[in-house]
Amino acid sequence: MSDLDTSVDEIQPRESLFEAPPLAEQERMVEAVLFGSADPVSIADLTARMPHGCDPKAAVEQLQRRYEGRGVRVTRVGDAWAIRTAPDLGFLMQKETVETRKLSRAAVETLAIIAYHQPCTRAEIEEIRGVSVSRGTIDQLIEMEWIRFGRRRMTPGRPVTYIVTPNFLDHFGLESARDLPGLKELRAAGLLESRPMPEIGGLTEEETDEQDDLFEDES
Amino acid sequence: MSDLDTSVDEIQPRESLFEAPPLAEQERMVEAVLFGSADPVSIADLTARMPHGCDPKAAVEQLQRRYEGRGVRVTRVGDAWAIRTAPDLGFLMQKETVETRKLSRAAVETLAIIAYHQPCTRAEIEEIRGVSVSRGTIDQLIEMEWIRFGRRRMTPGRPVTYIVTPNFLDHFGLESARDLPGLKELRAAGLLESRPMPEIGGLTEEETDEQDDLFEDES
Amino acid sequence: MTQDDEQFELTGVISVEERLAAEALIVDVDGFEGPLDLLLTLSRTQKVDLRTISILQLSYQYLAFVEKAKELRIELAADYLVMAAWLAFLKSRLLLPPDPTDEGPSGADLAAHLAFQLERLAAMRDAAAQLMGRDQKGRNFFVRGVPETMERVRNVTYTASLLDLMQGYARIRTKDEFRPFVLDRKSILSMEQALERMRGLITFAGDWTDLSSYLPEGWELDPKKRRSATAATFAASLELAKAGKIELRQGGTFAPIQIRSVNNR
Repeated sequence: MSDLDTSVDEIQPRESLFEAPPLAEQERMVEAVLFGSADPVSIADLTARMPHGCDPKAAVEQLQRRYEGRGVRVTRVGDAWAIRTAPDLGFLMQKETVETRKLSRAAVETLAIIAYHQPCTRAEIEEIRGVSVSRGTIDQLIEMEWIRFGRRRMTPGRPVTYIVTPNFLDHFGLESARDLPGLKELRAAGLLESRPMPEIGGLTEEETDEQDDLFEDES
Repeated sequence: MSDLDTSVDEIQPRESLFEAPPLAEQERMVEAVLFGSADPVSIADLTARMPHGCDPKAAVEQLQRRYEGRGVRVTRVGDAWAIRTAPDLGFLMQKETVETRKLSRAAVETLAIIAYHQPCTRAEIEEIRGVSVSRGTIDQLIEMEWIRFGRRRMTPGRPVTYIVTPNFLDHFGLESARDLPGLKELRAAGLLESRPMPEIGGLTEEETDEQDDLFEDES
Repeated sequence: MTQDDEQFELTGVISVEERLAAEALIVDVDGFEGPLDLLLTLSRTQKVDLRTISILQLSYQYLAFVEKAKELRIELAADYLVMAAWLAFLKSRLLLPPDPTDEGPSGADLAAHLAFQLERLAAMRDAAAQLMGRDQKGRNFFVRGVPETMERVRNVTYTASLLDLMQGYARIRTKDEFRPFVLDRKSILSMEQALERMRGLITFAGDWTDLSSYLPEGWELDPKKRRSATAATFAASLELAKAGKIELRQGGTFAPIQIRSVNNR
């Protein structure tokens, strides 16, 4: 307990009128808020809700440890946090199962390509799949709020790019897009590079580097 | 039913089908079910859901003790059980008492025009929408801090212009207003409500280009 | 791409087994998502790692597939044929000794790129499968069943999604494209216009008058306009007759149609 008090002190070097509640109390607060919300709650949102001087990040991390191995757990989604049931208990929850529209193979692949190559243009998706992407596919993924428009690519035509959303991360239980399964291996194998076809004419090379920094800006 | 049996097997591979999981495990199960259910869950319901031989009543009581003094608690509702926020923390929930309402169509359209054409005068908005823009609509958007006054147009009457704010970009997850997709891309993504007649297809692409030029001018 | 002699010989003739496999594929041609997908499936028959696959052999397999489809008179989509042409080109590059004066990429470069594409597609397939195999919200793990009912008293926030915004904009910008009831074409007279015109004129038509005299001025000169105006005026006259305003008569087949106002009779 004295540990906790110290950390509160650090945040609030005694100058504020009301002292922040002890960390244990902050943890209770975070617990109540996360339990109360179906969507992930951002640290900023927690800060706004909790009394002045609180450290929601420390509290949420402590809460996360507390719930380790329990029937529900505290999970991170981007810079937000949520409580979700433990996946191994899914079998108990059949009543709660939501029937999701079955995604077509094209939609699943398109989603994966966007997730692993983001930000990713439609042309790149088509290049990888070797077929054109139907409008319905992108539309469906946008509607499901799994992908959204990213910033435009600074190449001729300034094409829009697609990126995955926090909703996507939440749905698949990912902390961030970096945690996509096998991402590192794929990158190491060079399979996430955009490598243009060697042109018979010979005008190539330029576009190769562009894609490398993919996940960099997110950090 | 066979599903349930399988999962029981997974949980405790050594024991017979009819031997119940340890109480700690049952407690986890109750926790997940109470968390995920929309309604309070009765003991009978828990018994039906949990593997054969479980003692939900004991598990629920143990869970209740575990949550004593926490941010949420296990409470009895009639003959059923539920997880509820600790009453003393209700104030945390109230912060979230912002009612979100869909922006009116007029406001959405006005906002869209400003975003796509900024800086943009009221007369220009009216010209594009084909109807007059009420003072209230503009005021609302300003109050929401999604648009603000830009510099005056150097034309007769020096009309004020409107531009979008960083707040706007933040809300819509855009880096800049230039990232907004053009008409062609909206159509490609299937976002146009109806499809134009094929003959006019050519005409709209020109419009898209114009669109791009508009942003070019500003930079 | 390596192409040692062994593979070279192997690929010269296509085994019965491969032919059968190719035929089985054809039956299922609708199930493929484009030539790359087909190539990937064909490559599986080589039973080697994609990195060591023989692109030459794969080209033979693909071309055999396309041949077979032709024999069976199965219409292949254009992109399958484009790929076939490209593979035929690639095949010749791989088989012929490199021409030192040729500056373009070598056959090996092109083959390597195709191998890369196949490997990348396969990798994305795996990734997609892994992704979908993950625990999913609403299927394996669940959110709070009773999200706290937040008292909705405080300030009202208006919100709109990017989708709303874009759809709103698209709606405005394409508004002009959807005017199904407006006829912009100059040489069309609508029935409403003709009716309007006739209503004005009909009171003066005490006696039987040729319908053709009711055409708007100048419209009888241009055949296109005349046709439209005649049809519209005739339709309008039927409308007026139905309303009891005029009478219609025609002396015989193809004789001029005449009208007169009912009031003046």
